Amino acid sequence: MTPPNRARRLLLHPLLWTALLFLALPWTAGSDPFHGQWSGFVGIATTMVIFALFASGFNLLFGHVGELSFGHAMFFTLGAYATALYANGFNVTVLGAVLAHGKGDNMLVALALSLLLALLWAWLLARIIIPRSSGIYFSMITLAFAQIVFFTTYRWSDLTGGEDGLQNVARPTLFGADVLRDSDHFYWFAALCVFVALCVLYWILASPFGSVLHAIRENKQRARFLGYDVDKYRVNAFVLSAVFPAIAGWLWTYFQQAINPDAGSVEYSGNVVMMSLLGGMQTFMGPLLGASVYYELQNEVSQATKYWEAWIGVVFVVFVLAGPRGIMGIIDDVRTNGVAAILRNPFKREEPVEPTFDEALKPLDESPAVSETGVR
Amino acid sequence: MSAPAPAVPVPAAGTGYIFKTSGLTRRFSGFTAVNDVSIEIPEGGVRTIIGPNGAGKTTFFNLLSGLLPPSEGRMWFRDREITGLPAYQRARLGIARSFQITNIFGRLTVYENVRLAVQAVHDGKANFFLPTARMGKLAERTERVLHDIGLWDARDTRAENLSHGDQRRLEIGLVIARDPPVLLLDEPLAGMSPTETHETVELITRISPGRTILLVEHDIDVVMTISTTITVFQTGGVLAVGTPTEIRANEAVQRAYLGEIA
Amino acid sequence: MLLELDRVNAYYEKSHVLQNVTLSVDAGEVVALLGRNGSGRSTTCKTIMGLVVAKSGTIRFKGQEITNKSPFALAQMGIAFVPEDRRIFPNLTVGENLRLAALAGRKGAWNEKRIYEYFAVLGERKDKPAKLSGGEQQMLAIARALVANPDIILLDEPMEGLAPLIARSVEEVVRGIRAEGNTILLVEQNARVAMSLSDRGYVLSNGRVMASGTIAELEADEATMHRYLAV
Amino acid sequence: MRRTEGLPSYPRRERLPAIHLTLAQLTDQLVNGITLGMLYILVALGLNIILGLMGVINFSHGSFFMLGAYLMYQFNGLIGFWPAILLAAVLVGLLGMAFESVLVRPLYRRIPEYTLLLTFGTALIFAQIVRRVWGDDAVRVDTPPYIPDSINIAGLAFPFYKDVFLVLLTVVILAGVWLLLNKTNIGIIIRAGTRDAEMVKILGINMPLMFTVVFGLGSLMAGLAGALAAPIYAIQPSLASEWIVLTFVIVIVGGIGSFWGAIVGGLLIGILTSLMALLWPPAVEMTGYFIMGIILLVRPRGLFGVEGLFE
Repeated sequence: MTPPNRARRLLLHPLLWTALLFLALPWTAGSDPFHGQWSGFVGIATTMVIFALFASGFNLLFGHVGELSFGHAMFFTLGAYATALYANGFNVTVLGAVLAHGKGDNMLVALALSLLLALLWAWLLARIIIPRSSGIYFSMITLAFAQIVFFTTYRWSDLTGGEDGLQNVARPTLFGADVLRDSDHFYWFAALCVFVALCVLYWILASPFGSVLHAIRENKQRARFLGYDVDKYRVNAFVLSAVFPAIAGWLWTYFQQAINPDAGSVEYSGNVVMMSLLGGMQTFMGPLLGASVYYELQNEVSQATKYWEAWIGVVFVVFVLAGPRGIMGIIDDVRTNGVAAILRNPFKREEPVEPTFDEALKPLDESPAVSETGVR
Repeated sequence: MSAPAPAVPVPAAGTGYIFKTSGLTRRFSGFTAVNDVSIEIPEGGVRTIIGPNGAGKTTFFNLLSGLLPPSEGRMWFRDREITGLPAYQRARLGIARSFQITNIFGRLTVYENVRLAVQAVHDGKANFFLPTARMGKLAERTERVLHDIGLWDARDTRAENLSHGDQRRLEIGLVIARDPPVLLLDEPLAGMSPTETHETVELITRISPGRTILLVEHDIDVVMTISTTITVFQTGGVLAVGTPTEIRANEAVQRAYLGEIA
Repeated sequence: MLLELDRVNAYYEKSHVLQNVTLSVDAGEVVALLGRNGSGRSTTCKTIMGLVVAKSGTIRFKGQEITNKSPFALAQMGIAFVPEDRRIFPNLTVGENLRLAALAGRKGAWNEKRIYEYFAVLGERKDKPAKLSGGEQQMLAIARALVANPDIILLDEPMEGLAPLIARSVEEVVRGIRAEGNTILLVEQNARVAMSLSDRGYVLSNGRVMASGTIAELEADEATMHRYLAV
Repeated sequence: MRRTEGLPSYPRRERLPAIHLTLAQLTDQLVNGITLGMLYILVALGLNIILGLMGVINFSHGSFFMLGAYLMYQFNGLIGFWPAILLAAVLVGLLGMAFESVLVRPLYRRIPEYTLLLTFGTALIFAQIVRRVWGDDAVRVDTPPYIPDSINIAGLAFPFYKDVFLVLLTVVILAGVWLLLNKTNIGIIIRAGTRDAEMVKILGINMPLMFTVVFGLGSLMAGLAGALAAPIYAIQPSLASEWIVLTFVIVIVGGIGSFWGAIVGGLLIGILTSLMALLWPPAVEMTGYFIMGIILLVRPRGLFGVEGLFE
C-alpha cells in the first residue's frame, strides 16, 4: 500500500468514524454539555450507543453471514436479566432446591454472567437450528425460539418479577466511586464499553474468520468446495453474534436500572433488524448509524403523534423497496456517482444480489444445487 | 473458535489411479443420470470426459466432488474411500473443482476471492483471528496465483464486475489456489471468446504438470489438443476410453455424436 | 414466415451466448438446430420463449414483434416449448399435467382424448401421479405441447439421456406429429436423427449460425458437417 | 407482544393437581383446543399456500387476521352478523391482492428475506392504523341472540358458537379449500406452481395474475378467521403479533407448503396448548414453541414437509 493510500484508509477507517459519532451524539438535538445544558438527550444518546452494539451483533449474522435472525432480542434480554438478577439478588425454588443469591455490585461479574447465559443458549440453539435451516426458514425459527425466552421472563414471576420485571437495579461503582449515577457520566461509560466491544467486532470481521463469513454470505456452495466447513462457521458466527447483544443487555439494565420482559419481545428483535437495514447492513457503520437515526426519528416523531411507529414503518418500507443498501448505500452511491446522477435517477440503485442458488425454501442445506430434472 | 481440522491426511500417490469408482449410480426421478459406472482414472495428465447432452458428465463430477450423494456404488480417491465424505472434506483432501456456471464470490474483490481459497488450507489453525493482512505466507501465495491466472492487475475489482472470461479464469484460480493434486474442471471454456479460450487453454496447460486434471469440455478442437485420454459418456455410462486419435477413429463415438452420416 | 429471428444477441450473465442469430421457420416446416453442446441451440429456444432476454435484435411471430414478451403471452399466441429437462409436474397426475397445458391453449385437432389414443402409455396412467420414466416423461412433455394446439413447437433435445430403444420410440412420435403437419423447431444432438426429421437446418457453433440450408444441401457440405458436428 | 390478555382465551384456572382433573374439564379443554386449532389452521393454511406457491413469507398475515376481526366488529352494527363476517373476509382478501401487486411484486427478484422485512414494516403500520381507528382498548362482538349460548352433548354443555358451529364451519371451509386445490383448474395451477412456477408460465398461464389471486385467497382466509374469531376473543391491536408467531410455528411444525401439515400442525398446537392450561398454566404460551423445537430435532422439514408440496 502506498502512503497516501494508507492515510486515506486511516481517514476512512470505520472505527475512527465510530468514535467521532459517539463523541458527537450528546451534542446533537440542542444539548450543549460544555455549558451544562443537557436537554435530556443524553438519555437518548445512551440508548443509541447501546442499541448500536445490539444491532451490530445482530448484523454480524445478517449483514456478514447472510442469515436473518428475527429473534436476537433473546440474547439482549438474557444479558439484561442476568445482570439484574445478579445486582438485585434472587431467591427462587427450582426443582425443589432453593437457589439464593444476595445483591452483587461487581459489574464485571454481572458481565460474565450475562455472557455465560447468552452463550450457552446461543450455542444450544445454534446446534439445533444451523444444520437444519437457512433463509426465511431460519428467520421463522429464531423468531419462535426467542418467544420461549420472552415467555420465560414473562411467566417465571418468582424469578423475574413477571410483567413488572425487576426494578431498582443499582448502577455499579467504578473503583468504588459512585460516579455512574450521573446520566452523562453513564453515557461516556456506555460509549466507551460499546466502542471497545465494537473494536473487537471489527477485528473479528477483518480477520480470516470474517472473510470466510463473507464468502459464506456470497456463495455457501463455493465456500464448501474450497474446503470450509460452512456449518461450523455458521454455528460460530451465531454464537459470536449473541455476545454483543448480551453486552448491550448488560449495559441496558444498568442504564435503565430496571428490566422487564419487553426487552425480549418481537418488537425489540424487529427494531434491530430495522436499524441494520436503515443504516446499511453490509457495512460496519450501518447498524450504528441505523440505531442513531432510528432513535432520532422516534424522538422527533413521537412528539408529534403517538402513532409514531407507523411512520417508522413507512420509512422502513421505503428503504426496503427503494434503498435496500441503507444510508451507507446511499453515501456510497453519492461517492461513486455524484449527487447529480442520483437525483436524476433516484430509483436506480444497485440491487442486492440474488442468491446464487435457490436456497430460500430449503430447510436443509444439503439440498443439491442442481435441480432434480435439471441434470446436464 | 475453529476446531482443528479433522485429520485427513492426503493419501499418498502410488496406487496408480487417482479415482476409482465401482457401480457408481445416480438416479433422479424417472431418470438415471449415471448408470453403474466402474472405472479407474489414472494418475496424472489431462483426462477429458466428453459426451452428448444428458450423458451424465456433470452428474459424474458432482458425485466425485461430493455435491450429490450416489444412489448406489462406491468411489475411491487414490486408496481412500470417499463415498460418504462431505464436500468440504474432499476439498481438504485436495479434490478441487470448478463449476459449469460461474461460481465465485461476486461482491468480494478478486484478491479476496483468491485469498479465501488460499486461506482454506490454514482453516482451523490457531492464528485464524489475526488480521488477514499480517498473514504473510497467505499474501505471497495469493499473489502467485493472481499472477498465474493473469488477474494481478484486476485484484481490487469486484469479481462480479469482471468480464466473463476473467470470471472463468478467476474460477480456475480458486481451484488451483491450494495447489491440489486433482482438478475437476467443468466446462471451463463455456461462453468464452476465441481469444479468451486460447488464453485459458494455455493456463490449463501451464498448471497441468504434476497434477491430474479431469475436464468436461465441449470444444472438441481443444479437447483433441490437450487431452491425455478421453472418456466418452453416453446415457449415463462409459461408451469408450482412449487417446484422442483412438476416439476420433472410434465409430461408436462418431455415431453417438453424428448419427450415421459421418 | 411464421417465426423469424433477426440478429438476436443474448447473454448469460456476462457470457455472450447468442451472437447475431438470424433464422426463420415457415408454417408446416420442421427446422433443425444443429451443433455441439454449448453451441447455443437451447438458448435460441429459450430466447424465443422469453426465458432468456434478447439484448438486441428482433423476434417476430406471425408478423408481430414478440421480442422479450412474457412466456405466458407467447404461449397464448401459439408457441409451445418442450424444454430439454421436460419439467413434468410429478405432484400432479398425468391428466392434470395435460389439463394444465390445455387451459391456456386453443381448441383444435388435439384434445385430451386424442392424446390418450395417440400415447397409449399416458392413457393408462392418466389418473396416476406423473412419476414417470424418462421416456414417458418425454411423451408427456410432447403431449403437453400438442394439447394446446400451438402454431409452432420448440422441441429441445427430445431424446436427451434416453436409452437407444426409448429414444427411437420418441423419434417415431416426433415423426408422427411432423406427418400431421405441425411446425417444429427441433434441437437435436444426433445429426442423423435430426436431419431425417427435418426439412431445413441451421448449424450453430459458439452462439453463431455457421451454415444453413435444406437437409440435402447440408448433407452435401461434408466439411462443414464434420467441422461443427463430429468429434 | 407487550400484553398477553389478548391471547386466545386459554382458560385461566387455578392450578389443579393433575389427579383432580375431571373428565369434564378434560373434554372442555379438548374441545377448546380444537376450536383454537381450527382457527390456527385457517390462518396458517392461507400463509402456507402463499409460501408454497411464491416462496414469500408474509409477516403481515397476522395483521390481516386482526383486520378481519376489526372489520367484522365495524360492520356488525351496520349490516348484521353474517354479512359482516362475509364482507370483512372479502375486504381483507381484496386488501391482500392490492398489497401483493403494489408492495410485494417488486421484491420477487430479490432474496425472500426482503419480503419478510417489508411485511414486518407493514405490520407495524397496520397496528398503528388499527390503534388510530379503533383505539387501544379491546372491543367485543356479541353473537346474535338467536344463536343459542350452549348446547348439550352427552350430558356436557358446550358453548354453541365457539365449540360447535365454528368447528363445523371450519371443517366445511377446509373441505372447500381441499376441493379447490385438488378438483379445480386453479388448484392444478397452484399445485403445479408450487413445484415449478416458470414451467406453468411456459404453458401459457398468467402467473403474475395467479400470484395476486392466490395472495388474495390466503389473505381472505386470514381475514375470515379473524372475522369468525371476533365474537370469541377480545379484539385488540396486539392480536396481529400474537397470532403471526404462532402461525409461523404451525407452518414449521406442519411443513412448508403442506395442506395436511397446516391442519395437523394447527390442531396439534391448539389442543396441546389447551391441555397445557390444565397441566401447567405458566407454560401455556410456550407449548407451541416446545413442540416446534421437538419437531425440528426429529423432522427438520416438519411433519409433512417433503420436497413435494401439496401432495
